[in-house]
Amino acid sequence: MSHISPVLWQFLQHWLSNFPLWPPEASTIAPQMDALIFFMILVSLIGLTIVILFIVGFSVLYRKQRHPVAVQIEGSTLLEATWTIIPLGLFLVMFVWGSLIYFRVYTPPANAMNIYVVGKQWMWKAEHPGGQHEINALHIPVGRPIQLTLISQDVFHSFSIPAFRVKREAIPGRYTSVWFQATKPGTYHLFCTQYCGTNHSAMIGQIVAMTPDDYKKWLDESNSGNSLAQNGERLFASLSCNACHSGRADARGPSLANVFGSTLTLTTGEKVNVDEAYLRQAILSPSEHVTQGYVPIMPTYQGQISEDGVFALIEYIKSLNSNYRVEQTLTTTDLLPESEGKAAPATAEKGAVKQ
Amino acid sequence: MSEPHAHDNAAAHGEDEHHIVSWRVYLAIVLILLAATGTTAAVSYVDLGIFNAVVALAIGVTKATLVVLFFMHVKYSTKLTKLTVASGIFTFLVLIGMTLADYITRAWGNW
Amino acid sequence: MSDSQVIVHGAEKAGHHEHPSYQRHHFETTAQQFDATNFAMWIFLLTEIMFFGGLFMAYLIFRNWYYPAFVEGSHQLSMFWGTMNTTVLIVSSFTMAMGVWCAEKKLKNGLVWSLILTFLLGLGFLGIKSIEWTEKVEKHHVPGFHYSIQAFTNPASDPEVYKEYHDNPLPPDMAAHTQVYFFLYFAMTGMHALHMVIGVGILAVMIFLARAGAYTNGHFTFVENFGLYWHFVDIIWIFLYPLLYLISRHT
Amino acid sequence: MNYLSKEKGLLSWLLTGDHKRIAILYLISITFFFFIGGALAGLIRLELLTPQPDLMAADTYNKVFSMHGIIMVFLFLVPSVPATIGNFCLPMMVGAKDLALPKINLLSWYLYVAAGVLMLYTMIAGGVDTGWTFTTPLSTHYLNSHVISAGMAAFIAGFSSIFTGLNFIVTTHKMRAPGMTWFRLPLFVWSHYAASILMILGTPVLAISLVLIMLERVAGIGVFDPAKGGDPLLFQHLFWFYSHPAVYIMILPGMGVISEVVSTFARKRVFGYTAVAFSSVAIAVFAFFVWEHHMFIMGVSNYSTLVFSLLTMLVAVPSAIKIFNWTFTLYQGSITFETPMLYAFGFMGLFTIGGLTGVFLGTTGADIHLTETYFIVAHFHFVMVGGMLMAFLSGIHFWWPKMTGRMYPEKISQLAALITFLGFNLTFFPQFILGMMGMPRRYAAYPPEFQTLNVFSTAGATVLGVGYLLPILYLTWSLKYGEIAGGNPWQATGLEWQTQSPPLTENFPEIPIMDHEAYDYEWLERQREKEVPSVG
Ligand code: HEA
Ligand code: HEA
Ligand code: HEC
Ligand code: CUA
Ligand SMILES: [Cu+2]
Repeated sequence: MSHISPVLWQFLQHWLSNFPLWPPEASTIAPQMDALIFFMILVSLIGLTIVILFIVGFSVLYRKQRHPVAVQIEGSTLLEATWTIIPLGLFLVMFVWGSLIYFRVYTPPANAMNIYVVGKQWMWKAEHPGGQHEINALHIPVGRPIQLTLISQDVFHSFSIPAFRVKREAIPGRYTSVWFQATKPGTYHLFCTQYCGTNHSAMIGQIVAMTPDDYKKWLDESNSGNSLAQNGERLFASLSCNACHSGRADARGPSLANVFGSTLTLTTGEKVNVDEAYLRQAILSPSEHVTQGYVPIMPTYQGQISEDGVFALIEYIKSLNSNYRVEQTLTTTDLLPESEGKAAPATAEKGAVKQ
Repeated sequence: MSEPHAHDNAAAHGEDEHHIVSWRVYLAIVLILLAATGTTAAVSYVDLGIFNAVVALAIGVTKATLVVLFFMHVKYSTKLTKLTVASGIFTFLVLIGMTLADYITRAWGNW
Repeated sequence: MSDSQVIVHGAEKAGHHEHPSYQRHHFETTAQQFDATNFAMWIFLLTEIMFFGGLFMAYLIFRNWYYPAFVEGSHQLSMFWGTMNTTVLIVSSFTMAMGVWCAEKKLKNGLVWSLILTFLLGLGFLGIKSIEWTEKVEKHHVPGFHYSIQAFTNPASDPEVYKEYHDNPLPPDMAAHTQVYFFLYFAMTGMHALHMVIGVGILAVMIFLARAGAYTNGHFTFVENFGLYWHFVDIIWIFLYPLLYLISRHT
Repeated sequence: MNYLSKEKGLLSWLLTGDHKRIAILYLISITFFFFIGGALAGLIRLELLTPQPDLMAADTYNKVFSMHGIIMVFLFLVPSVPATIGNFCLPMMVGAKDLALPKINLLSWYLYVAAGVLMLYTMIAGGVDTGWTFTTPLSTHYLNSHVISAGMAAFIAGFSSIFTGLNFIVTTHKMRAPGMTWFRLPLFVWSHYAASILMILGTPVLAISLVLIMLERVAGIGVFDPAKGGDPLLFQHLFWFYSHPAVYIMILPGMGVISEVVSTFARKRVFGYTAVAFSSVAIAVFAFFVWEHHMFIMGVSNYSTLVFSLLTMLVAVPSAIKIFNWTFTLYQGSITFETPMLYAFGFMGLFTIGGLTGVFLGTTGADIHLTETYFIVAHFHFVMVGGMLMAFLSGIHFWWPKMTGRMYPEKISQLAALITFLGFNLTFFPQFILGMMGMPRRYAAYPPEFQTLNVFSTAGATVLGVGYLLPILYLTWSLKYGEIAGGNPWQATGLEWQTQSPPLTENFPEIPIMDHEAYDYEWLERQREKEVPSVG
């Protein structure tokens, strides 16, 4: 009892003041989503009312006292057709409408600003292109489409922002993405909505939508000194990627300048678009798709780079429009600390035995 | 059928009046099966590209069909048995086909 | 609510005519009994199709993803023993079919001998399977237990296989995926072998019962249904053989 | 002399082949597990009374809801109607002496018991926290709880349900009495037939995916773990290939009960018999084509969601057809409102809500917002508890006189039905709103603004618990003190009612001939006029 009564007290206190029934609408997609949901609620209410009216009506009209002898009726094809076709039609409307929204949520516009998000047990880590990173929080400007590129380092997680009506699962081993455009500055819930183990319910955070000015201020304050691409560049050097991808004519690996967004032909003859997902694959399991004209000598970096590191590398490769930077790095490699510069990829046997 | 009898074809296909397949059929089938095994093993040494898998599976399906039809007597069984076999294969194909619908179309477009 | 009248119209008068001793009480005729149990066996085989179906699904996905690993994994299997086993199993299916035939014809000795042959062939299959598995254990190709990818990153280290296929070395990350191949190999052949073990066990009992004349009195349902099971297990192997053994054997 | 009194002693029960006795064994065991699952639900609701995880740590909470889900689904709801009422009535309804394979039937119960014991062991040994969906790679590589024994329990329970389904299919095909054509079968048999198809074709796929999970845990390799080259979505595909059809395994038998009950208490043939029969089969067929709607946001191909979403819309239609047909069965009927009928009304209303919210989730766009929130929790409790559990209670009351020969007390049972209905709505309706607000499921702690609705929900669960305890009490009471029921207390038309209560061991004194259509109340009248004088 002693446990219950403060609860009751608390409850009464919050009874009227703190009792929201609908989440805030804070993104461009939210009103569209709500329109669909309202439509479905309306249809459901009408359908439910019809069913209940019939049940209650018939129960009153044909209760035994009033209607002692039942009239046997076989059925009615007309009625049967009615209640097949009308619900089907309504469901199909929902299907089309829903699919339109679905594709809208999962097709980012070309001009979206990309933020990388890594989920791991039990936190969210966001990497802004400028090198700012944050944990269990995401600062974004309103009025600008933001694309999230998500990945998980261990199990399934799900990045959910109810106020924006968007959600996307962060799955291990593969990038997923979602986009949104916030409309109202404010602080909103961020939930992990896919059960991911013990502290699943603690894997929550805040989405802080800010005016563009505030956002700029925030960016400057949280600057860590290096942009994501610069971090990638350091990694590129310290993992000796530039040993092969030097961009020089005698290099063992292909030049990576402008490779992002291009179309490559593989040794199998297949053509692939180079996007973030492809770059990740190329780094972590290079032998699964070998570019035409090259042999699969690139070692795997699986287990040696964290997902954040991969993001940095990708951002770096995306930023390469010439090999000038690579060659610069090449000449400065000697300046890097001894241990880092020599970090040669471990032999694969070791990696396999570990499993 | 003024007096409908409910046991599906029970009278016609009971143990009493069972269709007995001649042993010669069995012998013929087993010889075909062995020959097919030899063929499929031999073909795997020839480079047919993607058709290696196709041929191997085609031979496998043929062999399985023969076993089902003759060793398992489906050729001589009731419609119900045939339907049962068909529904098993159908559901298996649903599992494969609908799952592949996801895997194959993942590469479409760039998400 | 106390009217307990019983409104039932008899199909046949109670007491019935004589039934053979093997007819279960709740069936009206032996034909019905045969039909029902036979149909039940088929339904059971349906569940088996779906059971193995899941494994085939997994196989299909990974074979497409890690084709080179599957090729070299497959090269590690012995063509000789694989083909041998296929032959053994097909012949055992034949002897089983003959067993059913003998039961139908009420040929007791024929039945007993067919069952014994089937039994021996089944044991033979399992024997060969265990030879193959032992080899995998020795070569450290059992996933999860001291797995070694040496034979794939450096095929020449396994001269016997290398002599035949001259495989190119796999890059280490692809070589690691041979584990997936061998996992599926063990899962599929293991599940199959489990079915064989059950089958062989039942056969052993059947041989004794057959010698006592249990199936040659006109009631051969059990033999027939067991035959269905045995043939089904054979069919699974008919697919396992090309899928696991025959991946790109040409050099 | 009847099936209960024919033989005495525990052994005569444990070795019985009689479908009616096995049904009773099942009834006792699933009730036991329902109350364990219910107690766990009570713990869930208590914990969620406050936003902080103060009653139990997150870890414990995860175990509690996982075991609640696993027990309720695999050990209660899947076998609930089919293994008890179905086992009891189906052979009688088709006019057979027993199911086709009595030994397999008994084996099915023993497998169920083995699964139950293993599950209890899992609980005592420390529990499992995978959620009932066993999501990989969480379940295979990241948890230290008793995943293997829980998986094994679900695996074995699966085989128990396969054997039940197998028996029903064979019995329906091969054991029908003379004159019992397919379209004279009660709709109860049709819906069990449809559910059985799902059991035999779906469950093996669950079995193999559980086997792979166990192997993966033992050997530490990955077909499902991407870090080791596996594919976690493959597991999702295999699991939901079973578990979507499984939700229809969990509702179709209940729909069969509703058909019987509504027809009996409206004293009318079910409106559109063939439409209802075929919609059961249609549900069974379409059920295999929609599983991906559980994976819409999991990174499956966007194009494939179109196919699966469309098919989800199609599979919803047959359910709508059924609801309307039951409604119109009332039209021109002569309706009475005994307890089974009250539960049936509850079913119709609540299942409609649950089903329609299912359509929300099947709509890809709305699913983005609603998935993995309390909206889903509300959806599936509306269909499973508001739907199937109501149908189960309806059926138990309806066939109680047949099973035991005694009537239950009518007034108090009507009260219980009412309490259940109100408690149910109070428990689960607020969860729709919570879900709309975005409250994630499987959360031990939640933001404070969700508390009010959660308190409602917990309060409702308490009422609901009372609603479920009452039947246990008065039904047990009625075993001894209930009024003697007689053969056909409801004046229903099914063959099972045309024999004594409780029935003989072989059901009928002689095999019946079906010489009239199903739900032929005029035939029943004629029989009464003919036979009443002759029965003292
Ligand atoms: C008994 C169990 C049961 C039943 C019958 C159903 C029935 C349905 N379910 Fe449900 N479902 C579950 C149990 C069940 N479900 C469970 C347990 C989960 C969660 C699993 C987990 O993740 O843990 C789930 C989850 C679930 C999801 C996944 C959500 C997600 O993870 O994102 C979806 C998505 O499509 C869905 C859809 C449906 C649909 C369309 C139906 C349809 O069959 C419903 C059809 C019925 C009707 C449509 C009602 C009748 C209609 C009328 C009377 C017409 C009214 C009139 C007009 C429209 C005019 N369900
Ligand atoms: C058949 C299926 C079934 C049934 C009947 C129920 C019944 C109930 N369920 Fe359950 N539930 C599921 C299937 C079911 N549930 C599933 C599959 C999940 C998902 C699990 C997962 O996420 O993996 C779930 C999850 C789930 C959650 C979400 C947990 C979360 O996501 O964090 C909640 C929360 O409210 C809940 C509540 C309830 C309640 C209040 C009842 C009530 O209806 C129960 C009422 C019954 C009682 C209260 C028992 C009465 C008796 C007593 C109280 C006596 C005491 C007992 C003893 C002394 C032994 N359930
Ligand atoms: C031993 C030499 C070597 C090293 C070291 C190396 N690569 Fe490569 N890389 C290659 C070769 C050869 C290819 C082309 C064949 C292929 O696709 O596997 C390649 C391909 C790629 C590609 C695919 C693009 C294309 O044009 O094919 C990317 C991206 C890439 N490497 C990035 C990296 C990164 C990042 C690193 C360091 C972390 C790295 N590489 C280290 C040799 C190397
Ligand atoms: Cu991460 Cu839940
Ligand atoms: Cu579903």
